[in-house]
Amino acid sequence: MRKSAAEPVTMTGREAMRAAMTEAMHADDRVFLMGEDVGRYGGCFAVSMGMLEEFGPERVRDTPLSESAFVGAGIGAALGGMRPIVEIMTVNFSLLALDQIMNTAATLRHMSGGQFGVPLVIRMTTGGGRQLAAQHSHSLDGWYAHIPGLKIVAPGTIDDFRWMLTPALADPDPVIIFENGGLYGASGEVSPTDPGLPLDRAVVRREGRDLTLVTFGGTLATCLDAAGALSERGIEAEVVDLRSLRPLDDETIIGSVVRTHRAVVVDEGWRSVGLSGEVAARIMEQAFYELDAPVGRVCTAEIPLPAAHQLELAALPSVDRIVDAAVAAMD
Amino acid sequence: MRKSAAEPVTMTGREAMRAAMTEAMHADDRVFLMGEDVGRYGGCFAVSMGMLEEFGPERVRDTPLSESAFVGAGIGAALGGMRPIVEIMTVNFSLLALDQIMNTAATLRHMSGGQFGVPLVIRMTTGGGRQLAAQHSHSLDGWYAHIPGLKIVAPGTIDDFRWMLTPALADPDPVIIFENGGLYGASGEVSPTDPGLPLDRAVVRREGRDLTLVTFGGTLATCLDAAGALSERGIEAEVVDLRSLRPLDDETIIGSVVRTHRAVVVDEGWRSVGLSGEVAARIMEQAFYELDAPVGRVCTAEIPLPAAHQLELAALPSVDRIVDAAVAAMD
Amino acid sequence: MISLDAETRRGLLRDMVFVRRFEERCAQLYQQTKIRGFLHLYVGEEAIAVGVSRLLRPDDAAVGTYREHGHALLKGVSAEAVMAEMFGRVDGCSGGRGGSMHLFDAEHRFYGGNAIVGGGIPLAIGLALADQLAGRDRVTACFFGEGAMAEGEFHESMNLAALWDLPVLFCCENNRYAMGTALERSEAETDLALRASAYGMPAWPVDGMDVEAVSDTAARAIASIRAGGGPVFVEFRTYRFRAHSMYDPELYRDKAEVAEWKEHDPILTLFDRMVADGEIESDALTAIEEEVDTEIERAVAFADASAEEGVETMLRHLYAEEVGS
Amino acid sequence: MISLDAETRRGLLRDMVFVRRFEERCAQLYQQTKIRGFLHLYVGEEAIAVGVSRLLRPDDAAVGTYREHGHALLKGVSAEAVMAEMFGRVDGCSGGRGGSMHLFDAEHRFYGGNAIVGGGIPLAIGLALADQLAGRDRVTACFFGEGAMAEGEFHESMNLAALWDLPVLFCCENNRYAMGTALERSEAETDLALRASAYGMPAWPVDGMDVEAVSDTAARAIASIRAGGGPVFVEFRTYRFRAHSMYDPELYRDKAEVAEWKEHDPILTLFDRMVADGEIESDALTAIEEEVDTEIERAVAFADASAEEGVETMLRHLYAEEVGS
Ligand SMILES: Cc1ncc(C[n+]2csc(CCOP(=O)(O)OP(=O)(O)O)c2C)c(N)n1
Ligand SMILES: Cc1ncc(C[n+]2csc(CCOP(=O)(O)OP(=O)(O)O)c2C)c(N)n1
Ligand SMILES: [Mg+2]
Ligand SMILES: [Mg+2]
Repeated sequence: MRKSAAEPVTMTGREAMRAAMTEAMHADDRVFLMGEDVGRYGGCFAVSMGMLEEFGPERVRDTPLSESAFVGAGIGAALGGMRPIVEIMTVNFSLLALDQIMNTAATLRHMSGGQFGVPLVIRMTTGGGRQLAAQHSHSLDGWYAHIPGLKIVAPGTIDDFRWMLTPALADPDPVIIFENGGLYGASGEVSPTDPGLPLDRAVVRREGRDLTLVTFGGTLATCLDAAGALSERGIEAEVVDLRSLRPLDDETIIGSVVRTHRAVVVDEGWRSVGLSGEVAARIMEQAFYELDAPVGRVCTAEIPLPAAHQLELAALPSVDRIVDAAVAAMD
Repeated sequence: MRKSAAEPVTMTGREAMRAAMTEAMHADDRVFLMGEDVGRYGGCFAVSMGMLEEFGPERVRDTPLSESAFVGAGIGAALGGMRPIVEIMTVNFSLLALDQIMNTAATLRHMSGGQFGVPLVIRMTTGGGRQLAAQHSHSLDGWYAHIPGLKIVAPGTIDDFRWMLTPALADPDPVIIFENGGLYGASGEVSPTDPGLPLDRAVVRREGRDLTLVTFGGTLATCLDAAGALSERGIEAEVVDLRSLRPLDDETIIGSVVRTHRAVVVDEGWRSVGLSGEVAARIMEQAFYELDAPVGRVCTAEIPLPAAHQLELAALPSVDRIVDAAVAAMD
Repeated sequence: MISLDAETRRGLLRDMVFVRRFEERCAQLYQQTKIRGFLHLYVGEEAIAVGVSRLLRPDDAAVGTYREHGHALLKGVSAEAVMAEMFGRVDGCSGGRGGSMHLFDAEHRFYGGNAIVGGGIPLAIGLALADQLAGRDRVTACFFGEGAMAEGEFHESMNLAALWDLPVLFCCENNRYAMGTALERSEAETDLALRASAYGMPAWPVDGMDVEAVSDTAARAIASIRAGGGPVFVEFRTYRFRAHSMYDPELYRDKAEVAEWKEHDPILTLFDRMVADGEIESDALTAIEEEVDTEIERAVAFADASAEEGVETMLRHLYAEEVGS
Repeated sequence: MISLDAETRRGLLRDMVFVRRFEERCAQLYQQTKIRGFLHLYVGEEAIAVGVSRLLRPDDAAVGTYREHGHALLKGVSAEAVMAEMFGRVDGCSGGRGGSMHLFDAEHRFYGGNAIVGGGIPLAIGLALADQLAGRDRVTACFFGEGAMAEGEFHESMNLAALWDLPVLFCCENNRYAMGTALERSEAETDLALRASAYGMPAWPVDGMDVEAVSDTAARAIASIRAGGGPVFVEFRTYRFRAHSMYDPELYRDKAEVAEWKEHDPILTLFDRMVADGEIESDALTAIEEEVDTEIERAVAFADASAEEGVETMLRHLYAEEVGS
């Protein structure tokens, strides 16, 4: 990975998140990393490789397989003045910790009348596409955004893998970062210094006048590819990268739809009662009379993801499915 | 509670569910009830009062405080040929069992290629309004409807408290019944014999030409009251009781909206990434050109419900808020 | 067991009476609908919170359950603030948002007030971890009922505490019932200290109806924890004199059993001992009760006079007012 | 320990060799990208599944983890069906939807194949509960790794099994690592049988590298369970010869330790004993390997020839085809 003060450097998502955590731990000794196999193993996806050697077992803390307790311990440590980064290997296992996340982390500040904040960052891998089957392929990022008291973000670029952790750790409330597994190995340009983008801001990744593709995380690249394919057909798609799922940046979403009058939401999560419905509903609520067509949705088929490659591919959002939905939204 | 073969009887939601479970256990000895304090205590909301005496501790089984294990045990018992009814005291505690519910009960049939079904019924109390505060007042009914492989139902009438269990137990797949705590003490008419209504069918509870109120469970009565208030203002609201949250009965919802051209979704759950957005999105997808106004949403304020009475009342959907939303949708 | 001096005993007696009268007043106020929601009383179990809390430093932390009024009061939260919270008023220790099950107080390091059985235990682990990482010699006292021991969160937390030598005092309040479920029907192994010791931490049972025994045990446990000896588990054997909550017909236990346990009332046990030791007059109890009652009535008056939060600020404190720390 | 006759020993030897060769072939096929996703090999631990499974009746149930190829094969699932599942083909034992981590077979009562650590344990509890309620004398064997013992689901399930006297054989495969986390870093009490006995059920450790010791222990445990004696926990002390999965650089353990354990290879241990007892020729192993290899190649050919499910039926089996039972 090239380094330089001036120009952007190229690195993988894995390297970017490691650089972000390493920087944070050097800058603030209240910050520590805790989770299953983050230390000696180097992280189940090698994200924290080498950090144990750099910071020692106290601050790069391997935990037993006890999702509920070590997430709860992260909440308690945050209450105790630390700035923990708790890694849950994958979102699939986070269900075991959901009581602590929803009933404690998300409620504490409000129900204590503002006395107790939980400055905790929880990182977890999300997404399918690697033939890991039903229990290892959930995309619950949007589903988590239902919970008041949490902030939910999902980096879709390597630059965000590198720089989203900073505002997340600076935030006095619990922030969950959903890291799409497919992006750990992907390379991208990273600004050498903190671009200072707010945690809750969506970003237009590609401009276009004909329709808006709203997406985030793992499907951002797919949408950009789809936008390229659409442009060959003369359809100029604007691509909005949500970045933050809770809160949602209505202003950026609506601002784009008001220009394009058409939208398709692309979400790797399941469709029913997911993020795609929420975004569609908000567009209708805030830009109904601007819409020339109903908001389209491209999501993962509503099944547990199968191991068989061809089935999984067919179940996930693809360039073809996005293009079809966009074309349908055009007439 | 009056009994008679011919005419309807009046009973409470509590009595209705007890009658349903009692009947089911007499009819099929594979059926048993398992959960915290369902036996000697009589159920935390007195729903199973007396059933221990009638069926004994094997079939009305008190469990330790181990939500994940006894829900998982229900799944296993279903695989083993039984027809368990597992009671989770309230939805708030079900988060502790969500791994078993989403990763096992919901996935097993599909990921085993159709070999293993899970004919399990899970009952849980849901809803707020009783000043039980942040950790005892969740309404996650709609949120659960995100999960493929589950069927989610929520009775809103005493008749459904009495008769929804029958098709739920007959269903070869896992069914979760969300029972709004406010309805246990409410009285209503119950048909003396099984009306045979399918589990997944929505029902129009009140007809009206001007707009459609889509709701379920605890807010059904509120919507009917609101419809009464609206009619005094000359607005005739149709009230659709979803009954089933997964699958959603699109046909009945859209059928109504196509007649009224306006809709407001009322959900005691939180708004963002909840059921209200899904229903609104489906209406847009399937009846966009029929809509005269954006679909409105009345939900619970996005905060953990406070103990203070006045705050909780203000946070929950009310007749006033529904009327305002309906009036707004009319112009 | 080192017996305590008359002065200390008098303090313990007064504290137990205070908690007892405070909660009995709460029960009345519940009937008068001044207090709503769930109300779980600690009557009969006061010796535990009293005996343990007196050995905690102000900078130590306490984590309780939904049966935590006594624990909050003894950790230093004022009776006014607790009563106002029960009333759901702005001057309550949680601003009226928490109610009976969610008493909080940052200043006195009282971390609740948790209505999820077992839910507070991982929190205690984290508080202790923060102290350990910061090199502070603080202790976190974690109170929970025996029913909580069946929960996965208890198990995972016990293992973490022992594995990492965390400064946690696990206070199991074994009142023999979890709502209507007797210990024998919720735990395969009913010797709870034995069960806890399997996590490799010191664990022993003690008579939770004898405040001096409680305090003696707590003293030894806390000293060892503060000295870096790692977590300790204590099973306090006690009994709930009243119903689980205000909605409990108590079908699961018979009156005789309750009456039998009332023979061991922690207040009378200590009082009789003090009388026998000639440390107090045999009619002194009424005087103490009257004294605490005036204080309690002040708290009730305070709560009654406290304002209700306006609905316009309902959304406040969902997130911090200004971001960046 | 009753030593087994030559015939039985030969069967055990062959089964272990079969599982070993089958999985080594899988590793090759993984390199050739015929098998994708996660692949967790059981190499070194075969004695456990082999020793336990031979004592299970066809109507007994088995629940495994994501390291369950051996368990599936020994419960009676055909090598063809398992290999086709690894390939993700329609003739796989899960129709190709489950893959390596989700082998299922209703006919042989093999309940998976669970990729959530500890997730299968409550399932075993329920299967056993169904048998108990129906008055059947069936046993459910539940396999899991030592790492799973830190999970709340393990704890809750152990308590339920002991509390309700359920016919479950808890088979803890203690290979000393949970991915890269050594037992000492995941359990405060590393004597796992001791830990389990705290739930009030019989529990003991056994050498999991000696298939005869495994089988002897399993025989006693299963007999007691089937006779209504309630659950039994056995800690099988074993070792994983290969990486956790195909993506593991194995930074957490040194080669010497691995080499040391390979000295105790369960296959060679039994083979050498048989040679010493004059029950088998010292060159007989190659013959057995060749014999099983032909069977394995048949399975590979079968899997390779099996069709891929068409995407048009992808949604099938989310729910039962026709409702009503
Ligand atoms: C996870 C969870 N399950 C169930 C409940 C309902 N509930 C509240 S208190 C209680 C009994 C707890 O008993 P124990 O832990 O012994 O404490 P005690 O009430 O006896 O002080 C139950 C089951 C809950 N609040 N949380
Ligand atoms: C709940 C959960 N947490 C984490 C993981 C990731 N994971 C898969 S296997 C494994 C190690 C399990 O170790 P052990 O139980 O000892 O079984 P072994 O792999 O050694 O056979 C982990 C952490 C998971 N699958 N499920
Ligand atoms: Mg108790
Ligand atoms: Mg292991």
